[in-house]
Amino acid sequence: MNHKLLALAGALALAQAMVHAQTSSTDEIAKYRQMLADGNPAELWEMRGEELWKTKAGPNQVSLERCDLGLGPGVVKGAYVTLPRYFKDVNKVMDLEARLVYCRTTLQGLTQAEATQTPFGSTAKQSTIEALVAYITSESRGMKMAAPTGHPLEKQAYEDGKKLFYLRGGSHDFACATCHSADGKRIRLQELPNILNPANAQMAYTTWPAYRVSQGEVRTMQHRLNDCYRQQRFPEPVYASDALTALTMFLAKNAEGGVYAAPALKR
Amino acid sequence: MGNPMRIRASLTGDTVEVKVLMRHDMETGLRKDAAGALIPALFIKNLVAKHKDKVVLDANFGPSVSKDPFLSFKFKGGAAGDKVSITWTDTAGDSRTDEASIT
Amino acid sequence: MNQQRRNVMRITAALGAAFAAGILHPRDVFAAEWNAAVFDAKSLAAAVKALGGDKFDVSADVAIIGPDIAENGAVVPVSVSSKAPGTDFMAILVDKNPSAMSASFNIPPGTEPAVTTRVKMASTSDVHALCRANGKWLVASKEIKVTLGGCGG
Amino acid sequence: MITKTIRASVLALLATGATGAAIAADKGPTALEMISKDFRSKGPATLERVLAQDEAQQLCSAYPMQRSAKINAQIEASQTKTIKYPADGVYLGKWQEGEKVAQSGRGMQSSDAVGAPNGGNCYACHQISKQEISFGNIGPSLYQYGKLRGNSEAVLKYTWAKIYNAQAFTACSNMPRFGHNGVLTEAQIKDVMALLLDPASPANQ
Repeated sequence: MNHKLLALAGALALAQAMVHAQTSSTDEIAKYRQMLADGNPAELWEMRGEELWKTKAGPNQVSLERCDLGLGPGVVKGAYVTLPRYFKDVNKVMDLEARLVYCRTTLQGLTQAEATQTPFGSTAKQSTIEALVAYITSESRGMKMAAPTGHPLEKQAYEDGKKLFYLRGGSHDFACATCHSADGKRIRLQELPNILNPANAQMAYTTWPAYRVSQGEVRTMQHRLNDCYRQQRFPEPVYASDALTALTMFLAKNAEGGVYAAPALKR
Repeated sequence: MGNPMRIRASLTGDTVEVKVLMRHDMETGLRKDAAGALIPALFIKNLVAKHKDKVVLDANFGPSVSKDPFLSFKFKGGAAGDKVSITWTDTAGDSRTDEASIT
Repeated sequence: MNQQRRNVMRITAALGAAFAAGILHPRDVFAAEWNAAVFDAKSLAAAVKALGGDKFDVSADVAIIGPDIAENGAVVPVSVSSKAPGTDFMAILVDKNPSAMSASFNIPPGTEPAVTTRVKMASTSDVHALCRANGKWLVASKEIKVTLGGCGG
Repeated sequence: MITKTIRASVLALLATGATGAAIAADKGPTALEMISKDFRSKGPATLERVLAQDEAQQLCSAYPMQRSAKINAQIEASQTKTIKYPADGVYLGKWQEGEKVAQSGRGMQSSDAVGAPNGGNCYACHQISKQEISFGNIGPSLYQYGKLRGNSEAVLKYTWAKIYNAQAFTACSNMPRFGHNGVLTEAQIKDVMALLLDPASPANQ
């Protein structure tokens, strides 16, 4: 009896010590991130994106400076924190990446295929989209997240996004909610934001896009969601599709009031 | 060649702090592409920082400096408005120079 | 015996042997040219040798700052600095990388012997700050752990 | 056909006033309609696999956060029936192989090769051995799992069943149904069992 109790007490003490060791690991990783905060290579993408925004391109040889991101033609400042939103000209809700495709096809005259080409860049092939998104989002830094849900289609997009968030399926029974609906959870040492907790949702949403040090590229929200779905063992989302706009709306609304702080830097 | 650098040079007291971000892949020569073929080494090997015409830092990099390199250092003797220029040269002989004013 | 002291002994022993065997020759480390022998060196000792150093010491005047744990070995922030008078050369070396030398800096008068950059690390390793001050070679070292993480491949 | 029947039974449950926080019905597309329209099969991650939701997946999607005791009991009963114990009666394989399965997160992702071996990715959610400090906490710590429980027949059968189909014990558990969904082979489950229960396994040191 006593032996068993002692063994159990020993095991508990050991478990406690190990929890302690892991807490210090996550603290150290926080320090690591702090050391990288100054001098984010994403600034290089922001610079290139601003250049691309102002450069005449496409068959129509016009810049994107007349693109309406929701605050009027050419207004970039503060546009991102009000996306996704309803656009009257297309009678639907669009997120930033869907809207950019729209502007590049309608203003610059690119085909849909051209405007969605290389959404995710690589060493061999830089992405125009990632640079444009880095520039546009950087122009909302310091502002509060305020995705609107006043229009019925905006509300509907939010509800559709919520349905996707909870959808369980595939070989592993995973939903977004499997990893992102409880506080204080981690995969390995990677902390998982609880999207149902406003503080977590804000922290997560306001730090995308991000320069991913593991990839050496700036990645957009769409890339983040694609990679979530990949790990969820789901098929691949179509770039700038309605489903992803809906899910993005769900995330953006949950992050309402958070101070936008991207492009950020992540592992 | 290459994308522009991001250079910040800020004066505090009599010291100028320079922070530079360079867009460069810094290929080690040890990485493989999707097809399994080795990607040849291609990295910045030299960087020279000048304040007006005076060299304030002369660096050599190996392939193990991170992709999109960041460098910060401090020197004395600069004044607001002075130009700081940075030149890098990579193993293929490509080179790029950018400059910024001290603020 | 602490880790740092063990390192000192290991380094000193290796260098001593190289020196005794007459392998080490002082060389001009200020050649602006990129020195392949330095960047191909497989260890701190070999790199110092290639730089033309004769002996060196672990010194409290040299500091190396980095994270205890790096979330990703592709980008590890490292700062090196020296309080030793006459510091005119600094370098960052990663012990367990295929080649140890990451970056070296010539420090002209007027420039502070303090630089920050980011290096790749193949695995958990000692990282060294190597300085030359008034002709003396000084070293400070720190172990940085590299973790992997995330779900799936 | 099968999916239709299940769908009908789920709808019946929804209609019979099952309590719990169900996703509200609305005018928009269903989640599966959105997947069907805006997702594309890639590698082993196919549209068909996601669209073929079974009863547990449908109910857990409809009632993600909480369910009535009745729904939970229904799921747990149907999932219990799926459990297949090892034909040869041998429950423990090699812990060394189990450790590899626990470390690997590969398999069934759109980036993986079709037919490539699957990992169990146990460390993503569980602590197991003290050597591995990079472990998650979505599931409970399994450190000293065997040391604390022994390996009686009852412990062997329970552990096997839990890995095979966790929803037999906890409806809508976050844990994949490794055996039932064919994520791990019988041999792989034996190896993971050994990792948890073999006294020589690092998990029990």
